[in-house]
Amino acid sequence: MSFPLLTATAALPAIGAIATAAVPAARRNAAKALALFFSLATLVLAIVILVRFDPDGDRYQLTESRSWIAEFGVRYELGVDGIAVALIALTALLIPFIILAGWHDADPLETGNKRWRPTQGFFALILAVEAMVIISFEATDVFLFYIFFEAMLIPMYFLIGGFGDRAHEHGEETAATQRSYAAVKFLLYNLAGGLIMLAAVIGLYVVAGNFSLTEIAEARANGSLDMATNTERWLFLGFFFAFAVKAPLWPLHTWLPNAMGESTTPVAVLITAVVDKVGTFAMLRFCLQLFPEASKWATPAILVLAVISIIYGALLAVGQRDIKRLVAYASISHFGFIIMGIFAMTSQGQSGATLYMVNHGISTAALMLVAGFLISRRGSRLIADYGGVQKVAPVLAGTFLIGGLATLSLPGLAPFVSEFLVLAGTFSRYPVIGIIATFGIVLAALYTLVLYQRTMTGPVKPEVAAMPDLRARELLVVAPLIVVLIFLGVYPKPVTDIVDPAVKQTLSDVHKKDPQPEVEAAK
Amino acid sequence: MNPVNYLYLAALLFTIGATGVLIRRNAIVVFMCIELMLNACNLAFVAFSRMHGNLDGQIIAFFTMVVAAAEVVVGLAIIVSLFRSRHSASVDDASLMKL
Amino acid sequence: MENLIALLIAAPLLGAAVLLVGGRRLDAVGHWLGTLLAATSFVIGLVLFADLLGKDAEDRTLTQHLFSWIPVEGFQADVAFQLDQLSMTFVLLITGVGSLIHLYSIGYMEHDERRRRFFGYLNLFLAAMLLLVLADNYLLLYVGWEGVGLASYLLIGFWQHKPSAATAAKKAFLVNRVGDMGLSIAIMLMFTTFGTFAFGPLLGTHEEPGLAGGASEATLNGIALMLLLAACGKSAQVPLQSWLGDAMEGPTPVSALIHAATMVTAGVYLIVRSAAIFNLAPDAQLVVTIVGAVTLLFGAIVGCAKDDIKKALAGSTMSQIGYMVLAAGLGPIGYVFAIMHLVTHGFFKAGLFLGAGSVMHGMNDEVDMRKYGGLRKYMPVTFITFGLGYLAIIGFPGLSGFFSKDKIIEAAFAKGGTEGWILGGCALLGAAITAYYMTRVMLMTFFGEERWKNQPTRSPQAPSAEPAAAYGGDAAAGHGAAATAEPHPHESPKSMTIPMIVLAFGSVFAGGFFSIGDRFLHWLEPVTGHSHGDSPVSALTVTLATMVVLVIGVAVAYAQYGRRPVPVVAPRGSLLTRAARRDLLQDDFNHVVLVRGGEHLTRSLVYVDHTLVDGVVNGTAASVGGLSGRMRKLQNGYARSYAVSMFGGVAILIAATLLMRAV
Amino acid sequence: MSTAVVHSLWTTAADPISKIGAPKIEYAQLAPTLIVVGAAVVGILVEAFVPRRSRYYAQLFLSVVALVAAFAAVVALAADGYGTTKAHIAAMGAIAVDGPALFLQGTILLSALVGLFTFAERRLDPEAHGSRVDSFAAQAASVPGSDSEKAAVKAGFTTTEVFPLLLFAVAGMLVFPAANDLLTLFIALEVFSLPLYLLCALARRKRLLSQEAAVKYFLLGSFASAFTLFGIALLYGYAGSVSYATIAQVVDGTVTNVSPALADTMGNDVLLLIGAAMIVMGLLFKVGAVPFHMWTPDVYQGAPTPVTGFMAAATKVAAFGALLRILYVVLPGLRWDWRPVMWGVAVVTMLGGAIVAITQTDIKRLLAYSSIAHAGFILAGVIATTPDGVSSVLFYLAAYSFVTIGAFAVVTLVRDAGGEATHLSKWAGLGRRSPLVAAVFAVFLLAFAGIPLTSGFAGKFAVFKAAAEGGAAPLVVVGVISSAIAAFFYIRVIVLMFFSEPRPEGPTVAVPSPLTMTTIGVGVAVTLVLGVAPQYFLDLASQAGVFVR
Repeated sequence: MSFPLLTATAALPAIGAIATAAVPAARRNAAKALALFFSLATLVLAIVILVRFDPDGDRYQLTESRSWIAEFGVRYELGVDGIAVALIALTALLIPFIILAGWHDADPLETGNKRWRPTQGFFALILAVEAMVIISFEATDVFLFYIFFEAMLIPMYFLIGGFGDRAHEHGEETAATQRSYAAVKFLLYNLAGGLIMLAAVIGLYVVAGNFSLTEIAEARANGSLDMATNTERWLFLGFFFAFAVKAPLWPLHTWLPNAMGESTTPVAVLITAVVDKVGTFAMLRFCLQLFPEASKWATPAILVLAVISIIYGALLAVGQRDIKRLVAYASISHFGFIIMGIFAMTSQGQSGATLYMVNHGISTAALMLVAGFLISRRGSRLIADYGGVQKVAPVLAGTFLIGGLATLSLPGLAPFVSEFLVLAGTFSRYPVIGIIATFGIVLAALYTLVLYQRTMTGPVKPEVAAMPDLRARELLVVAPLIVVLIFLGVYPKPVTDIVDPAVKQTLSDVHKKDPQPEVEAAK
Repeated sequence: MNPVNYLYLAALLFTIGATGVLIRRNAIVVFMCIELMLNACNLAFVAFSRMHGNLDGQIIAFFTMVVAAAEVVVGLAIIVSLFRSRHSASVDDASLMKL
Repeated sequence: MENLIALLIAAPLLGAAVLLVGGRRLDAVGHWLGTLLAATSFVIGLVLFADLLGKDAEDRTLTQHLFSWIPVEGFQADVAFQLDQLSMTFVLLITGVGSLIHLYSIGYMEHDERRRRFFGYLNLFLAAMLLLVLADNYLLLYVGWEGVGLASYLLIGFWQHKPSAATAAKKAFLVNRVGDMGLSIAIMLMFTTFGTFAFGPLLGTHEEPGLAGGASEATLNGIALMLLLAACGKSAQVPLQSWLGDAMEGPTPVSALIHAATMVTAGVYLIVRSAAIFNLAPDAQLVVTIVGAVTLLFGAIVGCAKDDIKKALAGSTMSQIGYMVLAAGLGPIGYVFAIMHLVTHGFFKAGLFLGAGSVMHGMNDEVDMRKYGGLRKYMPVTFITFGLGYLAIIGFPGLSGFFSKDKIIEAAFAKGGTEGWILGGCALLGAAITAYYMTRVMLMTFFGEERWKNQPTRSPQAPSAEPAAAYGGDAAAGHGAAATAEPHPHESPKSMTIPMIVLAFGSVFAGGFFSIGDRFLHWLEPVTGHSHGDSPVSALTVTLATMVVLVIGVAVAYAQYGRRPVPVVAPRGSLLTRAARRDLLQDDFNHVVLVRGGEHLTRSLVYVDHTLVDGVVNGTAASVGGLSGRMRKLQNGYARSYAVSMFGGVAILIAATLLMRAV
Repeated sequence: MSTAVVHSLWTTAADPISKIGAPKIEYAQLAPTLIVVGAAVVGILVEAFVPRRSRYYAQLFLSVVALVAAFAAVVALAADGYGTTKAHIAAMGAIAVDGPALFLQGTILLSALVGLFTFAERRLDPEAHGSRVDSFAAQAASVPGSDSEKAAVKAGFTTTEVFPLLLFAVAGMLVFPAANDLLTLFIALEVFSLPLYLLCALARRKRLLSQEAAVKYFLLGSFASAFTLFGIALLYGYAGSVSYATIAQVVDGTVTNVSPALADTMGNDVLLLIGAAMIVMGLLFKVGAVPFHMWTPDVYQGAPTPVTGFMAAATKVAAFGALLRILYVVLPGLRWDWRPVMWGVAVVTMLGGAIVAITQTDIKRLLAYSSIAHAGFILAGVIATTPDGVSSVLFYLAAYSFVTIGAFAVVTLVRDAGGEATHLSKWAGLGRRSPLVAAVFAVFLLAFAGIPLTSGFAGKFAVFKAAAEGGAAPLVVVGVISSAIAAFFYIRVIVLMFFSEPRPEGPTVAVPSPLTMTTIGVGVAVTLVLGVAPQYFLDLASQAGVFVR
């Protein structure tokens, strides 16, 4: 059997996590360096996958398959299609920046306690999350996916609850309580979703007799496995619920603002840019492939929820007083777009949605990380505490603006491509939904520009007068992301080429064809 | 005489014992009520044994007595130690742990 | 030759990238670099123009395909350019006027420490605008469309430390976004209806019609109206005009280039470019004409009431674009004239703005015309150039405006029927008002007694006229010391006057040059097509009528502002005047309905999110907790009660078992 | 009819007397039990004759050897195929030697061995006058706080009797799931209950609580066993025999040579149903199912923590073993009667345990309620009534027992002046003070919560899967919901340990001897191994999943 590339890609950060955690308390910087090294190594492997992957080849490539728990009919099956490759690349790309951005976020406050090693823990946990996310992108066995989909919660939980944002207006005490509230909320929401899904997973086993995505999808396709309509619907709902919590879809979204608000910005980025993508990805891979009929049955309801998310999230973003919560609600709006694109069941919609996952990851990372730098300077998350930053820290302001423009999906930046694809894809089948969703782009402009205006422009607030501009490390974090944003905005072809075939496959799974234009071109 | 009546008696005794457990406070008395229940069981065994005409029931009765004796030993030991440390054998006083 | 097209855009884009990324080390040369690249682009434009003239009218279309942009199953968007007569016209206008204004800005922004960035933004604008007019499909056009929006956002808010500027910038972008929504919906409609949104297959050429013909009229109307919405946003047409007035917060060169000459005319370009669609959507066309007519009156009325010279000019811009949109709405009768007026307007309006800028430059950035007066002898060049621009815009016979505007009025009448009369009437009325308010501006600024004497400028009465100098950011930072003292009007430096002179030439001769032998008509016809409507009134009559209303307008204005002295503090004025000062109250409407309403909506939603959506979950948790607390009480520590529960339990067990058997 | 009965009495009563032969006992196959019992007896002799100094070591050595040997015997039997092919009834039909029996005996012995180490731990309590002491009373007989107690403490006495008591209990537990007739069942029940009653009373600190726990456990326990006994009596009355096989035949109606009396009672299903219900009730009491659970929290809290750990693990294993055998061997014919009832019990047990646990403030009580909830989960597997059901329950029990013992072992480490600091508030910030211990405990809690990659998840999945296949899908949904509720309070403890500031007067974490370390280490190891690579053990369980009858 050839070199297990996928396993390696997932295992590497895991090993890194252990290694990082093992670094003694005093050698804090060694731990950071180690973590960064492992994340970069993972990035290299991800690039290898990207290269080795052949868009026009089989649906699942680089597959691995070993027996694992025969008792449950569970196999250790890995394989990637274009969608997974894109998202793995995204994850591997973002983690180094997240680590770099969080360089000082976990330095221990009291250094007396030799046993207490927050820094090591912080970076180890980040790497652990990366490992689990990657393997859940790779898993083609429902059970295997579920395991890591769930297990992922634990390191995330510790990241959120253990390493809160130090910039808190009400002092450390309330910060701690709010933080653990956010962490518990995050965990319980997702755990509840996961457990519902567990029931569905078991149900799937009872119906299908094994967990192999490929086999079941195969059987569904050639009709050798037909589920009773209601069974399929219940199972679909079980799966979808978990993913909708993770994504998050209105009205299951309220954990996200708390989690993103209370956690350190790198972790916030980790949540929204990486971990939540597993939810939308899973909708595309599992919901549609395993339960095509039920997916179509649920489409209208889901589209409505998605549109509500888009508008609702944007409106709440407008109403926020807290920078990070604002970004969180903006993300909710964007996830609405992604889900809408997935369930529009058109190739534009789904390619757009996949592209959207990637672009949103990068753009949110850019915006959020810059916001983090800003917050760490002033020590407050309240928009009202800023003003005139542009005058004292032009580079910071500039990058922040670009991040914002990406968030409002300005043409020329990556998110525009995906957003327009999603809208066009949706519009071509559900015009009304599409038009309502289009209002989202106006609201996006509103919350982004209001945020920029209140924080960056106007007379310089005395508190920010002495604010230093971006440091080298911070610029090193932001600049590449911006470059990627612009590149993918001008030339998204590399990504679309990888994603497109996979999307075609998915569409054929649900037996859907793109609506044909009314007026056909003569040629 | 119809052995079934003995069964009724056994059931009656058993119920009396159970009721005693439920209503009496003194640990010793409660314990005696349990013994009563055990003996009710014995009676039932013997009666059934008579009905079925095999000896199993009677043999079991002997076992039961032994078990009962063992229980007495252990039980009294515990109850007495409790009594000595609290100067009361009321089960209701032994309610430090609750909720 | 085609490959030059990309260079047109590349040059200013490169400039923008270098200037914005380059950092402080470029401060010294930045402005020259920017100007140079703009000029380069202009030269390339000329070369291409020459090339086009070389070909015969039919195949004067160059296309260049760079790369496939968004290739997705069933969805093709390319980065490809199309240069035909229409785009060519715009290219020359944009790069030409653009270069001049770059030059002008060198002097105007001399004292601003962020001048480099200013030129970066200007270059960015040029690139985006060129992309807009050169794109060969609507999606790429959309990129340029929002690109110019971004540039205008950055430039309006260039003095970000001024809250008013920042707000104006945000407002401009938001209002434009509403328009953009229209554009994107239009594109989606095209995509779903035709499966493409590229000009070639969609619009076709005049010999072989494009796909557009195949669609139902309803669809086409829909597309057309959405395009109109977009145009309204970008070209400040009613009901999306509110941003233009505030946009004057930006530096004056910006107002001249973006908010007078080029960007605001993009809407007209869009409509004319989509002629093939509009021609098939009569209802939409009617709406277009109505919008145009309403706006040209609206702008004119607003222009009459403003004391802020730039805002007055802004109102006039609105009104002039109204003319163009009206013309564009008339269909083949009007397209050419719309563009022609667009070009001439580009010249004289830019000239007027530069003149205004020059005046402000000499007056410590005072913008309140009531504090001007008798400036003609202090700044002669400015006076002459401004004056020529003035004559041009009011349509003084022989000057540019005369030809272009006159044609539009004719066309309006030529539309025929009652609507022809109505539109024509509006156009005429507009002409009268134009003459009035422009004369007013002229008189208040250059004639009358010198009201700026012996009293400090920038009295609190004119808060709208808050000059940037107060923040040390504006060109007049050098005058900072004298800011509150009496101004010393003086002529502006060469770098500023030269562009004004050039533009003045344009405003004088362009119209004539275009009209003699219908040069312009023949030039554009292959693209837009043209038809002479059957005008109920002869061209001569129209011209005479125009002359008459012109004289009336000027006379009234002279009576009001030439004869009587102009009060320094604005009189309360009639109800209409006060309304007009407030942009006919539609800003207040926006504020009350949209802003306030929006705030309430968001606030209540935040509340809902916290209490309702979150509350449900927390409520469940709480209730489980309460249940737990109550059930806990059962564990009361009494062994006997435990025994009771056991006894009850076994009883239930037995009962249940027996019951199972019974049923 | 009476005459007939009388007559039959004569005739039938006469023959067996003449036919009584020497009973045939397969000692080899009973070796595990016999070894343990023997060791226990020897342990008593040790108490009598070995000098006090060296008793502890002698007892410890003896017990370890005994348990290891017994386990070896179990393994040998299993390897010999007694678990599968050669499974049969031994000791004149009293004891079954088959898969489930051996698997459970193995589990019990291992958990007993691991538990034994915590019994023997002597480093945690501060040394009393120069002599190391474990967590058991210096002199059980002396009144708390009395001079005699002080003297005993001064003399450094320790209750080494706990070792033989433990062994006796283990012996009983070994027989319990293997018992093949109701009498053996009852005897085994008492044999392992009585020593536990005593062990509960032997705490060194908080003796009042300990004694109270013992009294409650004793009274309620014997109350329950009285019911069991009466149930046995009724079943005997119904079937005329206490042997599982016979009863099963009678229930199925496949019995041969029906005597008129039997024919008479056989018709009377009320006897059968009530009897069955009462026996099952006795077993449900032992597993701590609602509404027979109320002793659990009090006893778990009051008993010495090592005992609690052992009890929580081993008792559950043994009791569920017996329950499985009763339901699958004796009452399969009654399936349609008892399944719905068990459904109800399972539901209330899962929900009740989870819900009440939320508001607990004492870590031991918390674990007690969690054990109740888990009993509910296991019941879901029992209800499946499929071979998968059996094996899933076996696996779950194995996984669960090690997690439990490990968790309670960790509880023994967290101490303050008053002994173990079991109040939750004292655990605040433990993660800061000693991250390792907190992390280990977190692992156990996550296993309890059934988070993937822990044995808890594998077990839960196995059980729910079996239940779903057994057609109990709604039960799975309820289980899922209650696990979500349960997750909340496990998480709460983690929050407390890691995310809240340490109290200044908070407890210290004692550094244990290798004994407890082994216990905890084994617990963690098993938890993770069964979580990541459960395949081997699942196979084992599924092979062992067949009862002999």
